[in-house]
Amino acid sequence: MTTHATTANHVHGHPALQHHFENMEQQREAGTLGMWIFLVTEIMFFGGMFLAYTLYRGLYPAAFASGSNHLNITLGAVNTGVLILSSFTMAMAVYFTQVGKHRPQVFCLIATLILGLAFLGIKAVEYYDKYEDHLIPGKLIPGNPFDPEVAHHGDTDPHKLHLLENATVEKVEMFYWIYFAMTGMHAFHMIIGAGLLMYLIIFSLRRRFDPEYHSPVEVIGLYWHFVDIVWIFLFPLLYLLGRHVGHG
Amino acid sequence: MQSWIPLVPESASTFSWKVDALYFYLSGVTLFFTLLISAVLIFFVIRYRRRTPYEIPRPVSGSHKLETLWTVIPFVIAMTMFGWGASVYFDQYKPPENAMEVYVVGKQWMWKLQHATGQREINELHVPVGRKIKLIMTTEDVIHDFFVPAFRTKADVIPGRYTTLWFEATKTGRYHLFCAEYCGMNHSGMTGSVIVMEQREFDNWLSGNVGTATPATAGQQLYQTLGCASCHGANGEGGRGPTLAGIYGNVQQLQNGQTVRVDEGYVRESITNPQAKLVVGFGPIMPTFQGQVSEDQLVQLVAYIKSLQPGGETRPATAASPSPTARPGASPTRNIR
Amino acid sequence: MSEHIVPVRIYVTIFLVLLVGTALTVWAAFQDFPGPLNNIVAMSIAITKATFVVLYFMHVRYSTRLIWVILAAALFWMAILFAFTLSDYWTRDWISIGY
Amino acid sequence: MKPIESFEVPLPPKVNYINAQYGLKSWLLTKDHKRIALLYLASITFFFFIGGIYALMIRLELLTPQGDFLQSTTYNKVFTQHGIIMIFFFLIPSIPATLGNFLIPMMIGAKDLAFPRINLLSWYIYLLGGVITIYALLAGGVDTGWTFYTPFSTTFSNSYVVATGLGIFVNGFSSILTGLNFIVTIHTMRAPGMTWFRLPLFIWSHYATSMIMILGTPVIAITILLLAFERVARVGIFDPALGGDPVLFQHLFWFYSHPAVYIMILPSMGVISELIANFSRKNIFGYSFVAFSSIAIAVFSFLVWGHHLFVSSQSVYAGMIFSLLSFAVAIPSAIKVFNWTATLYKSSISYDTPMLYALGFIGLFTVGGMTGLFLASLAVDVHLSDTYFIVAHFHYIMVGGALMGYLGGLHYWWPKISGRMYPEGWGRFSALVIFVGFNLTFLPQFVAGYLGMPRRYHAYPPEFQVFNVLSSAGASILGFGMLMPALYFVWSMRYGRHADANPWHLPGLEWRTPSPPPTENFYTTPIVTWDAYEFAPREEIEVVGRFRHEAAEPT
Repeated sequence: MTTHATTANHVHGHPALQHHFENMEQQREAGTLGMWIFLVTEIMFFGGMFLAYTLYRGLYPAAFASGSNHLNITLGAVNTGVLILSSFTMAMAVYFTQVGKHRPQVFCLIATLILGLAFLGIKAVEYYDKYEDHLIPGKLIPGNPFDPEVAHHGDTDPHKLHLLENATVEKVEMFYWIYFAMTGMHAFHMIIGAGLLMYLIIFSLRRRFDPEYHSPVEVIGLYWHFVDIVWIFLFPLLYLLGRHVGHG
Repeated sequence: MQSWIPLVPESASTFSWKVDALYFYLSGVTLFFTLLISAVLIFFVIRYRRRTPYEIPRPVSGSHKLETLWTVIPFVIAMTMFGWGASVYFDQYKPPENAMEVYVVGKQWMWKLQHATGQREINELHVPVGRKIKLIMTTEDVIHDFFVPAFRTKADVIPGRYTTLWFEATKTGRYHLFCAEYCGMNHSGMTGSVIVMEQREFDNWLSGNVGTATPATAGQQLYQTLGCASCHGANGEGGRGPTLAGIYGNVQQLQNGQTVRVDEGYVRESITNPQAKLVVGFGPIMPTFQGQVSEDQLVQLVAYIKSLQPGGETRPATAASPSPTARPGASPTRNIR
Repeated sequence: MSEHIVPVRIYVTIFLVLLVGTALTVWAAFQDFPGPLNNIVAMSIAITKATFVVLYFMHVRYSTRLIWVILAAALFWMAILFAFTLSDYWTRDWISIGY
Repeated sequence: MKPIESFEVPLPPKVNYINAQYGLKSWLLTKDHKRIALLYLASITFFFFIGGIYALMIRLELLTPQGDFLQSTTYNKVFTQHGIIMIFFFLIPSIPATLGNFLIPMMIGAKDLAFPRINLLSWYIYLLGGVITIYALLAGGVDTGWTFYTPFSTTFSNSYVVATGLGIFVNGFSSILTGLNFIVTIHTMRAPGMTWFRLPLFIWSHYATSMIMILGTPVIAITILLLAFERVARVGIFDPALGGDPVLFQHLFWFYSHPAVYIMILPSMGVISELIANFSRKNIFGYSFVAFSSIAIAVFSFLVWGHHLFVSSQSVYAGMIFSLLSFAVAIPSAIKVFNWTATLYKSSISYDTPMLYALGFIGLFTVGGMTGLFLASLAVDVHLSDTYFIVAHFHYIMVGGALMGYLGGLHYWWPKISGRMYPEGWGRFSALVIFVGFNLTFLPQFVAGYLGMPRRYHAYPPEFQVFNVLSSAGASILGFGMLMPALYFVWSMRYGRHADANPWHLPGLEWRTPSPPPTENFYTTPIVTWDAYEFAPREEIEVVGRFRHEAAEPT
């Protein structure tokens, strides 16, 4: 895997080649490997939260289903679509960079950024709904503690919390804390991703990337796909599981 | 028995010698290997010291035989340690049947204890020698740890649930009780004594200290005050909740299809978080009593429910203190001390 | 080892598969399958979708063995974290040490 | 056989990494791994002495059974801060960020780490984490113990838990980035001919360390973050009053913090492997066993965290599994000790300072490792957990192990780092003083622990005083011993004898370039044709003698 050219002479001194690498191939390999290892740390980082989710969902299934059923499944599903589309455009951006097509490359990067921001926008709408319904856990928002109105039997007001059998408001709060921790951390990663995309767009407009040097596009692409994967798991775990109980 | 500098603490429980024996085994192995390695090192360092500045010893290649040898030998020794340790541990942590029960509530920075016969103690625990004692422990605030070095046992005390610890003292005397889990400012002050007495002295002590109701009696009063009986009537009246008489120790069918054994933890959970494990056939209508009853009161309610016999009779308090010679509750006014 | 360029056709296919998967999982969520099947179906779909993203969008299918090893290691360590922690919770009731 | 001198290399160069550029800016913005290593060296030394002052305060307080020197609240802060500073800001970065940073590229024949900018960034992140933590300490300190157990840390402590947690959280990223950089560097930057089984064992152990950093640190990061939110926002994953489970925190905490012990000891084991082989001029006995035992330790270290929870109401059965696996992790450590010892057989042992540290390490690590078995053994651990036995055990690993390795390595590579020799006589003397002081400090604590003295006690029953007096006496000797290297290293930077490229006459790549090395480490990319610790010269070794003047030809 690491057989490099044996001489120190850089046969083709690409302007983007850093002094301590022997050649572009080694540099690209290091970049990709570095990002993968970073993604390993990200997996473990989210892993802690997934563990807490699994544990408490096992302990308080009814409360988690009640909390889950209150989430807006339409917005969640649309957001999943938006994120998948952005992942697709990101993959295409890498493709166009690899084959050296500059204009589609820039277009795809911009599309990815816009879709990412759209995701964040929809997420913000969802958060605001939860804020209105007093579903922000604890005293996360000072002055607006967790205090949802619980629906009585037969009441169909969607802004009220419909508790399933065996569920308590206290444990629903636990669900919402895990919901906000996970989606919040995911959104935070999206924001970082959006920043990285802006960097890519600027440098792409300056024609810094070409078929020989496109490590940044590829590496940030990996990151973007990873964030997409996290959401692929978050969507069913937070929005869907327990849905069938509410609808019977 | 004590040398100038003692190497082991006093042995005062049935675990002591077991733990000590294992400890001596481990110490022996440790000493053996430490001395072996040190001796070999010192020998090599002297024998193969550099004699001329530029000498180069002959390189050696490794030996698979040796590597296998010093992988297998430590492994075998380690497994004996594991097996031995695990079996003693299982004894230590498996609560015994028919033990005398004492309720322990830790709080920053004191131990509150109550005997099944009602005597309360703070930072002191009087127990008879030669009897199995089971502590049912919880805490009002942070994690504490009930540690009696002379008994070679300890267990964390966790808020929001019960943990248990048991021992059987073998020697009378006064032994250190420490809080071993760091619990804040006055952690090192959260100490006390366990006083092991002959059974007769203990009975005297018991009879001299009755002043409060037994936990079960106190629990009964609380049960009335909180209005529990309106749903959980003694003989099934009320009917909105399961009958509690004789429920302790049984296995109950739950709504979600699982079963649960009714132990202290389940009774406690059903008071603080009634919806968590609903017995089949009953609706989620019971309100939580979390925050309305203190840990002490919870302990009393648990003790009361444990004491309920089928048919609504309260088990006599002596049942929780099964020594035939014990006369708890007798002459509550007489104070021998 | 030079890099492999994945054809556009594959990207489009994967994209469509992901969209279908999303629709499928939403549909499945409202069906009342017996036992824990709902969870299993939802998780299987999520794992499938994630696998497609990893293999094609992230080019792992065409990557060196090292990348496979790294990915496997990450999943293995996640499994350790889950299995050992949950093993405590699963077996706590087996012997009543309190709780 | 030719004397090793024959592969003596270049004359002291006029331009090296230290004098290549001048000015504060050239240091603060450097991307040279060697300069970054020195930045780290300065900062961890600073934190080491802060942690050391706390240690002395602890020992002063414990001289008498009554709590008369410090108030209990102060004492609680002192031991907490001692732990946090020493663990997160000294031990974890100690060897990797200084010696590892300096030597990994040189040992594998690279010009720098794979990501020099990330390397510099990791130092700034470390510094930021340090500044936040220092702020927390100055603002009022933290009294939760370095373990931050909930619900004390979330609900009951009145100290600066969030700020300290933030400092540790930030610092964690420095650790992650260092580990990431090392792994990528070792995979992609090796010089031609430097195959995996030609790598010095120092590299193997750093690879294993980096694995732990990568896989473990993120978990503590999210745990601390959740804890901070819990404290600020009153939400509860860990708070029993809100439906959470405090034991979950302990699981997540120890998932990182047990392997973190191996972040501290593995690099030290790497250093010791170097010292043992090089100062006895012999190839290490069972190279591949020592190499793979590092990886095995890294993997096993993640399977044993539950032995910290034997008395925490963890399931009895989970306890047994964790106990079994904890015994398993002892095996690779034992393999290392036996192989080091076997290496010395029929070798040529010098008594230079680094070797004294290495020999001391083997002895102390054996005691530390073997006493670990007491704690892996369920029944004995029930008695010993949270007593001074634990304190003694982990100090044998962390001070007797990690710190000894660090000091040994620092002496060994000091000529390469600074271009000067340290005073050998002082070096040997201080090694001796540290060894004696250390044992006097911590041996009595084993006994006190088995007698039942609980840790983190500010006042204690008088029967434990004799052990504490011994311990405090030892600590003052130890503290004195630690001051000496700090002083003579600084002294030697100006007054020490000039070191030549290969003062110890060794075959490793880092000795085949001038002392101090040039900015890109080697004048030309070396081509490796020899195994690690290949002392008996094969004809290829002579190639090296010429490489300063002409590029080595590819083979």
